[in-house]
Amino acid sequence: MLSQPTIINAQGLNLTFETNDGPVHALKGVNLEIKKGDFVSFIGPSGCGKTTFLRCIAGLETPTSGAITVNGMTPDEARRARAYGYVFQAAGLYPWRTIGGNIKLPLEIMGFSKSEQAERVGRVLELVDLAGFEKKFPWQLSGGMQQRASIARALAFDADILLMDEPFGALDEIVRDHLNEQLLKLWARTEKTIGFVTHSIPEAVYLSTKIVVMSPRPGRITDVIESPLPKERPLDIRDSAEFIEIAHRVRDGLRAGHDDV
Amino acid sequence: MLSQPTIINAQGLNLTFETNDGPVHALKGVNLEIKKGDFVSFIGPSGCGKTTFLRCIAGLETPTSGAITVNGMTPDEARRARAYGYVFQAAGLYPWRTIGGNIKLPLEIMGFSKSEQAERVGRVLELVDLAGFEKKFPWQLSGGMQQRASIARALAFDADILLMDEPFGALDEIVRDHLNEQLLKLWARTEKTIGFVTHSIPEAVYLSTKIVVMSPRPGRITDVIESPLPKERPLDIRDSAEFIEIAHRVRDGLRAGHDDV
Amino acid sequence: MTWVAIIGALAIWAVGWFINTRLANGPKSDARLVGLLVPIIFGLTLLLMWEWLVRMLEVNAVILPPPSAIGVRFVSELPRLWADFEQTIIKGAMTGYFFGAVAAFAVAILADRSDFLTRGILPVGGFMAALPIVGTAPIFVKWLGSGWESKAAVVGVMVFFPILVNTVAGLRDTTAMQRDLMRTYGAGYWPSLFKLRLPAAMPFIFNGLKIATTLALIGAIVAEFFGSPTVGMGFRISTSVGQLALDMVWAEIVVAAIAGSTLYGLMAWIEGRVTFWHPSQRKQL
Amino acid sequence: MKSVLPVLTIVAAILFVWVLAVIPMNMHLTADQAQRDGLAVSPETPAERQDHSGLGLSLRNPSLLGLTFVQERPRLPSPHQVAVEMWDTIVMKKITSKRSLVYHGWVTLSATLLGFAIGTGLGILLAVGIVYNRAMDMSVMPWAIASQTIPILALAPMIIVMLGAIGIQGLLPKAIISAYLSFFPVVVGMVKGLRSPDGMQLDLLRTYHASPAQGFWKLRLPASVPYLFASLKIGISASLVGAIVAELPTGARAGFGARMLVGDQYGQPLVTWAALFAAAITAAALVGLFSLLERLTLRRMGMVRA
Amino acid sequence: DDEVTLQLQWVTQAQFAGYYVALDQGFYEEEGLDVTILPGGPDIAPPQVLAGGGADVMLNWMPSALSAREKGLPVVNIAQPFKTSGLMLTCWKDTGIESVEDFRGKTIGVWFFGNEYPFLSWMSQAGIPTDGGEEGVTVLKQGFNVDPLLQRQADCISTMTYNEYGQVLDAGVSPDELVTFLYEDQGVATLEDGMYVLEDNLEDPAFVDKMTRFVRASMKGWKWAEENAEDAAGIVLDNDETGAQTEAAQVRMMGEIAKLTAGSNGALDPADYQRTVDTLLAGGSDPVISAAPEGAWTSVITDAALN
Ligand SMILES: Nc1ncnc2c1ncn2[C@@H]1O[C@H](COP(=O)(O)OP(=O)(O)OP(=O)(O)O)[C@@H](O)[C@H]1O
Ligand SMILES: Nc1ncnc2c1ncn2[C@@H]1O[C@H](COP(=O)(O)OP(=O)(O)OP(=O)(O)O)[C@@H](O)[C@H]1O
Ligand SMILES: Cc1ncc(C[n+]2csc(CCO)c2C)c(N)n1
Ligand SMILES: [Mg+2]
Ligand SMILES: [Mg+2]
Repeated sequence: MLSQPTIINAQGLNLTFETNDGPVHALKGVNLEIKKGDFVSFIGPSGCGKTTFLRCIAGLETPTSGAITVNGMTPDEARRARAYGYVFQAAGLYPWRTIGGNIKLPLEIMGFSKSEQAERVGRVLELVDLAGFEKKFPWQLSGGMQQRASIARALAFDADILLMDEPFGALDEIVRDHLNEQLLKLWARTEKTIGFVTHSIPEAVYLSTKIVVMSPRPGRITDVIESPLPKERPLDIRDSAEFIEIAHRVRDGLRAGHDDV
Repeated sequence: MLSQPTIINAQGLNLTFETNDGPVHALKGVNLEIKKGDFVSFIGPSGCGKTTFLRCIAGLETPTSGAITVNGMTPDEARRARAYGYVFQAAGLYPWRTIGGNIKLPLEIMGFSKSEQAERVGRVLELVDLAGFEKKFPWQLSGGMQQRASIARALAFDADILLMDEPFGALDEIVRDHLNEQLLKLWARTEKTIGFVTHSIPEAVYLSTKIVVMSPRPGRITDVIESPLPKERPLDIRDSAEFIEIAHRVRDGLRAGHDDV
Repeated sequence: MTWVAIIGALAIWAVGWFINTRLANGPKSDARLVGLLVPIIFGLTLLLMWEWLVRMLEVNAVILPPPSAIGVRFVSELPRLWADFEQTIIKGAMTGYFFGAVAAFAVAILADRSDFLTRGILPVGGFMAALPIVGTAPIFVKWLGSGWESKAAVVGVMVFFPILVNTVAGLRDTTAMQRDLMRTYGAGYWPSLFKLRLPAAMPFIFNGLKIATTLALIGAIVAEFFGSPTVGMGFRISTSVGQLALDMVWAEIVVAAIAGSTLYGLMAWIEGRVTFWHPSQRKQL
Repeated sequence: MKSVLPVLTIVAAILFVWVLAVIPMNMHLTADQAQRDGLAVSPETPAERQDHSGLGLSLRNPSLLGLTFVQERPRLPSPHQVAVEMWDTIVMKKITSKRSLVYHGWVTLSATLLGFAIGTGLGILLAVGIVYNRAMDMSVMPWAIASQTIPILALAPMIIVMLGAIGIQGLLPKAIISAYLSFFPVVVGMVKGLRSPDGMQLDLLRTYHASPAQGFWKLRLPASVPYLFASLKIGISASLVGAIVAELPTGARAGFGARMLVGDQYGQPLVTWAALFAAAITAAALVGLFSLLERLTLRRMGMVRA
Repeated sequence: DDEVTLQLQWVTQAQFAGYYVALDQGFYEEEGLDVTILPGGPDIAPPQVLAGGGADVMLNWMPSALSAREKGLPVVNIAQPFKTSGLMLTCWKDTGIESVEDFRGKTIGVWFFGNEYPFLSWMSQAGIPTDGGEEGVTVLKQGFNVDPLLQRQADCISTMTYNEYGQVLDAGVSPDELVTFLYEDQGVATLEDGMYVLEDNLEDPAFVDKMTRFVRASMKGWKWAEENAEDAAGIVLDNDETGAQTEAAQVRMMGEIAKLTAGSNGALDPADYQRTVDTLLAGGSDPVISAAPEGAWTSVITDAALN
C-alpha cells in the first residue's frame, strides 16, 4: 500500500466564505494526503465542512489559501481532465431525462459511442438494482431509488476518483448494507480512489481504509484513523473487536468535536 | 399498561393511490392497536407505506377501505379536535416566519393568549437546544437545526398524540443521541402517545414500547414487537443483551420483507 | 322594467352557476368532458345574460348588439372574416411572432454568455417593453408602409421583450447542483447549454411564448388602426365602428378571441409535451 | 448598482445604432428639402430618388449627411432632437402648463394608478376565487385568456360610450380600460402564488385544523408575496399602456396618449417621440418603485437572504 | 341653465372654432345654456355617443349621418354651418396625375370611418374600380397624418383644405409640386360638419327650444370667428388641452374654415342636401344608402333660431 502514488494532497488549506454578516470560516489548516486506491471517509458534525472539502478536491470551490493538488495537477485541471465522478448530497437528477438518460448524460458529454453508452447504462443500473427502471422519470421513483440512480450516474464513466457526499443517507439499513457491499466490491476490483462523506460511524468504519474525523467551525481535521481491517470485508466483520474499537475511537473523536462548540 | 385505553385502532386498513399508470397499493390489510402512552416505531424499507400510515392516522389521507378510529372518533374528527402534533419528514418551516414565528403558528391558530404563546415558545426552544435562535429565519440555520425547530413546533401545543416522520434523519449521531434522550424524557413526563418513523434499528429499539415492522408494496405489517425494556432508558442500555436481541429480531423482519420483493 | 331585467339576468346567472358548481364538485369533475363543459356553460351563461339584458333594456344595436345578431353576422360574413383573418393573423401576427421570437431567442442566448450583457439588456428591455403600442404603431406604419409588414414589425417588437426576458431568466434557472454536475464532467459551453440550460429554461420560455400570443394578436389588430390596406381585422373593426356596424365589430372580436385562445391553447399544449417533467405540469390540483 | 455600467453600455450601443440609422432613414426627405433650398442633389428628381435606398442616396450625397440630423419632421428623429424636446417640455415648462410633459404625465398617471388599483384588486379577488372555488377554477381562466385576446382599442370606445350612457365620465372610464389590461397578469401570478405552498405546508395546517381563513392569511397569502410583486410589476406597465390607449377614445384631451396622437396628427414627430419616451420612463420608474418595495418587503419577511 | 353636451368629430381645432367662441364669448350663457364640448378623436363615432345618451347634439358629415339613419339610428340634421366641403385629394405632380383618369394603377390614401363614402361614389361614377390592379386604384386606409404622401407610400392622399393640405406645405412641399382634386369641383361634394340630434328628442318642445337657442348662439359664434380669425384661433388654442397645437397652424386653419362657413347662416340648403343624397345613392354596386332618406333634416330649429 505504501508504494502507491499520492493522488490528492492538501496542505494548509483554508477556506472562508464571505457572507454579508461576516466571513464563515469553513476550513482551517487542513492537511491531508490520499493515495491511489484509498477509501477515505469523512465524518463530523453537520456544518463542519465535509462537503466543502470534497468540493475543493473536485475544483468546485477554490480555497482561500493553501495548496491542493490532484494527480499533480490543480483540481481545476483535473476536473477538465474528467478525473472525477461526484455523487452529490441530494440526487440532483435532471427531471427532463429518464433514469437511463440521466446516466447517459456524462457519457454523451464525454463522447462515448452509442453502443458503449447503452452497454454501460445497463451495467450500472444492474449494479444499483435499478434494472427495469431505465425508462422511468426521476419523479416516478422513491427518494432512495433516485439516490441510487445518481450513484449509477457517477459510476458510469469510470472516473479514477469517486467523490460521494452522503450517498446512502435516505436508504434503509438493508439496502444500505447491500450497497455498501457492492461499493466495496467495485472498489476492490477497480482500485478507484474514493472520498466518502457519511454521518454513520459503522458505515465509515466498514468501508474505509482511512477515516477523517472533522470538528465544526472552523472545520479542522481532528483525527485521521488508518483502518487495519483487511480489504475483503464480509458484513459480519462489524461484530469483530477490531471494528468496535475503531468505531469507539471515531465516536470519541466526534464527541470531542461537539464539546468544543 | 394493559389498563390503558386504546387510542388508535386500525382494522383491515387498505389504501390504494390511483395514478395514471395504474393503482399503487400502498397499504394492505393493516391492523394495529395503539394504547394511550405507547411509543410506537414504524420501520420498513423505503416506499413501504410508513408515511402513508401515519397520514391515515392523522386524517390527512383517507383509507380506501377498513376502519380507523382515534379516541373513538374518526381521524378527521380527531384532527378537528386538534389531537395531533405532526413532525413531517422534511422540516417544512414557513420561510417568511422566524423560528419563533414558526413555533407560534399553531399557537396562533389555536387561539392561545400572547403571553402563553411567548412562554411556550421559550420552553420548547430550550427543549431542542435552540434558545437564542428565536429571531433567526429558517435559512439562517443548518439543516439539523431546522429539523429541531420543526420538532419544537409540534411540541409547542401539547397535543396528546405526537406523530413524527423520520424526525432525526439529517442529524449526526451525537446530536441524534441527545435528542433521543430528550424525547424519551418528554414522553415519560407527559404520557403522550407517540408514532415514530425511522430507518435506524437502534433508534427504534431504544425509543419504543412497540416496534412495527413493515414490508414493501403493498405495505403490510409483518411484525409487531412489544419491547420489554423499562421506561427509564439510559443510553448504554443499547449495549444490553435484551436490546441486541430485539434489534436482531427487527433486522430479521426487515430482511424478510426485502426478500419478498 | 329595469328591475325585471336585472332580476332575470341574476336568475340566469344563478342557474348557470348552480349547474357548474354541481358539475365541478360532482364525482365526475376530473373527466375531460366536464373540464370542457364547465367553461362552456360559463360562457353560455354570460351570453344569455347579455342577450337578455340587451333585449329587456332595449339597448340600441349601435351601442351593443345582442349575441344572436353577432352570430348571424358571423355566419353570413365568413368569407370576409376569413380574408381579414388571413391578412391580420397569418401575415401580420404570425410573421411578427415568428421573427420576434427567433430574435428574442438569439439575443437571449447571446446575452447569456456574459453576465455583463445580461445585466445591461434586461433593464433596457424592460424599458422598451413599456413603449405603448399607440405610440409605436404609427411610427412603424410611417417607416414600413400600410401593408402587413408594418404590422409584423409592431408584433415583433411587442413579443420580443417578454420572450427575451423569460428566456434569459430561464437559462439561469438551474440549481447550483445541476451546474456543478456539469462542471465535474468538465462540460464546455455548448453541452451545458443544450443538455442543461435550454431544457431547464423551457418552462420559462413557454411562459413567454404564451404571453406573447395574446400580445401578437392585439398588436397586429391595433396597428391596423393607424393605416392599412382595405382588408384586415383592425381595418374592419375601425371602419365598421364608423359605419355603426357593431355586429361586424363583434364578429371580428369573436374571430380574435377564437384565434387567440387557439394559439394560446396550442402553445400550452406544446408546453405540456415539452415540459412534461415540470412539477406544474405533473400534478393537477 | 452593479448594473449601471452594463446598462450604460447597452444604452450607448443603442444610441450608436440609432444615430447611424438616422442618416438613411431621413435621407429622402432631407434630399427633397435640400433641393427646394437650392442645393445640388443627385439624382435630381424626387421620383428618381425613390428608386434608391436611403443608404444608396446617402452615399451619393455625402454633403447632406449633417442635414439628416436636424430635419423638422424627421422620419427618425436624432437622439439629441428628442432629448432637447424632452428637456423643453419637462424641465423648461411650469408643471401646471398644458405644454409640460409633467402635467400630461400626471393626467396619465392618475388614470394609471386608479386603474391599477382596480385591476389589482379585481385580479386578486378572481385569483382567490379560482383557488378556493373549483367551479370558478374550471370556468374563469379560459375566458380570462379570451378577454385578453380582444383588441382593447376596439373595445375601448364601446366601454366609454356605455359608461357615458350611464353618466360616468372623466377618470373612471380610462381607469377601467387600464384595469382591463392589468388584471390578467395579476390573476395569473396570484393563482400561481396562492397555489405555491407545497403539500407539506398545507398538511401542517390541516393537522392544526386551521380554518380556510387562517390558511389564507397565514400560509397562502405570505407564500404568494413574491409572485404578487412579479405580477404587480407587469401589471403596472400594463396599466400605463391601458391608460394611454384609453386616452384616444376619450377625446384625446390630455395625457401621454393625447400627445402621441396629436403629435402624429399634426406632423410633429418630436412631440410623439418625447411622449413615447416619457411614458417608458414613467413605466420604468413605477416598475423600479415596485422592485424597491419588493426588496424591502421580502427582506422584512425573511424571504431573501440579506 | 339648460345643459347641452356637444360631441365634436375630431380633436380640438379651428374646425370647431364657432362653438368654442360661443362658449368663450358667453353666447351660450346669454341664451341660458350651460354647454359642454366633448372633443372627438380617431376612435369616437359621434352617432354612437349620441345613441348612448352621452351627448345631446353631435357634429357629423352627412354621409355618415345618413348611413347611421339607415342603420336604425334616426338622427336629424338641425343646422348646417358648413356650406362647402373642404375635402380633396392631394397628389404628387411628378406621378403624372393630371385628371381622374390618371388615378388608374395608382395608390390613394383614403380616410375611412364613415368618410370613405364620397370617395367611393366618385370612383364609381368615374368607373374606376377600387380593388387595385392596373386599371383600378389601390386604396389605403390612411392614418390621420400626411406621412403616406411625404414618404411616397401613396401617390395621393385625402386632405382637408384647412388642415392636412397645410401640413403638406408645412413639410416644405411647394404647391407647384402638387395636384389637388377638390370634391366640390368634381361634383361629388357632400355636406360636412352639420349638427344632428336624435329624432325622438325633437318631439319634446323643451328640447326644441333648447336646440334653437343652441343653434342661434353657435351661429353667432361662427360669424364672430369668421370676422376675428386670429382671436378665434387663440380661443381654440386656449381650449386645446393637449398643449401640442401651434398658433400658426390654427390661425391658418381658421382662415380656411371661414371660407367654408362663409356661405351659410346655419340653415340647410335643400339643394345641397339633394346633391349629397344623389352622390351617395350613385355609389355603384355598394351604395352608401339604398334609398332616399325621409325626414333626415328639419328646418324647424333654424327657422326659429334665425328669426
Ligand atoms: N456558499 C456558502 N456560503 C456561505 N457559507 C457556506 C457556503 N457553503 C457552506 N457554507 C458554510 O460552511 C460551513 C461548512 O459547510 P459544509 O456544507 O461543508 O458542511 P457539511 O460538513 O457538509 O455539513 P452537512 O453534514 O450538514 O452536509 C457551514 O457552516 C456552512 O454554513
Ligand atoms: N400521492 C401519492 N400518489 C401516488 N403514489 C403515492 C403517493 N404517496 C405515496 N405513494 C406511493 O405509496 C407508497 C408508500 O409511500 P410512503 O410515502 O408511505 O412510503 P414510506 O414508507 O414513507 O417511504 P420512505 O421511507 O421513503 O419515506 C410508495 O410506493 C409511494 O410511491
Ligand atoms: C374617426 C374619424 N376619422 C376621420 C374623420 C374625418 N375627419 C373629419 S374632420 C377631420 C379632421 C381633418 O383635419 C377628419 C380627419 C372623422 N370625422 N372621424
Ligand atoms: Mg454536506
Ligand atoms: Mg416516508
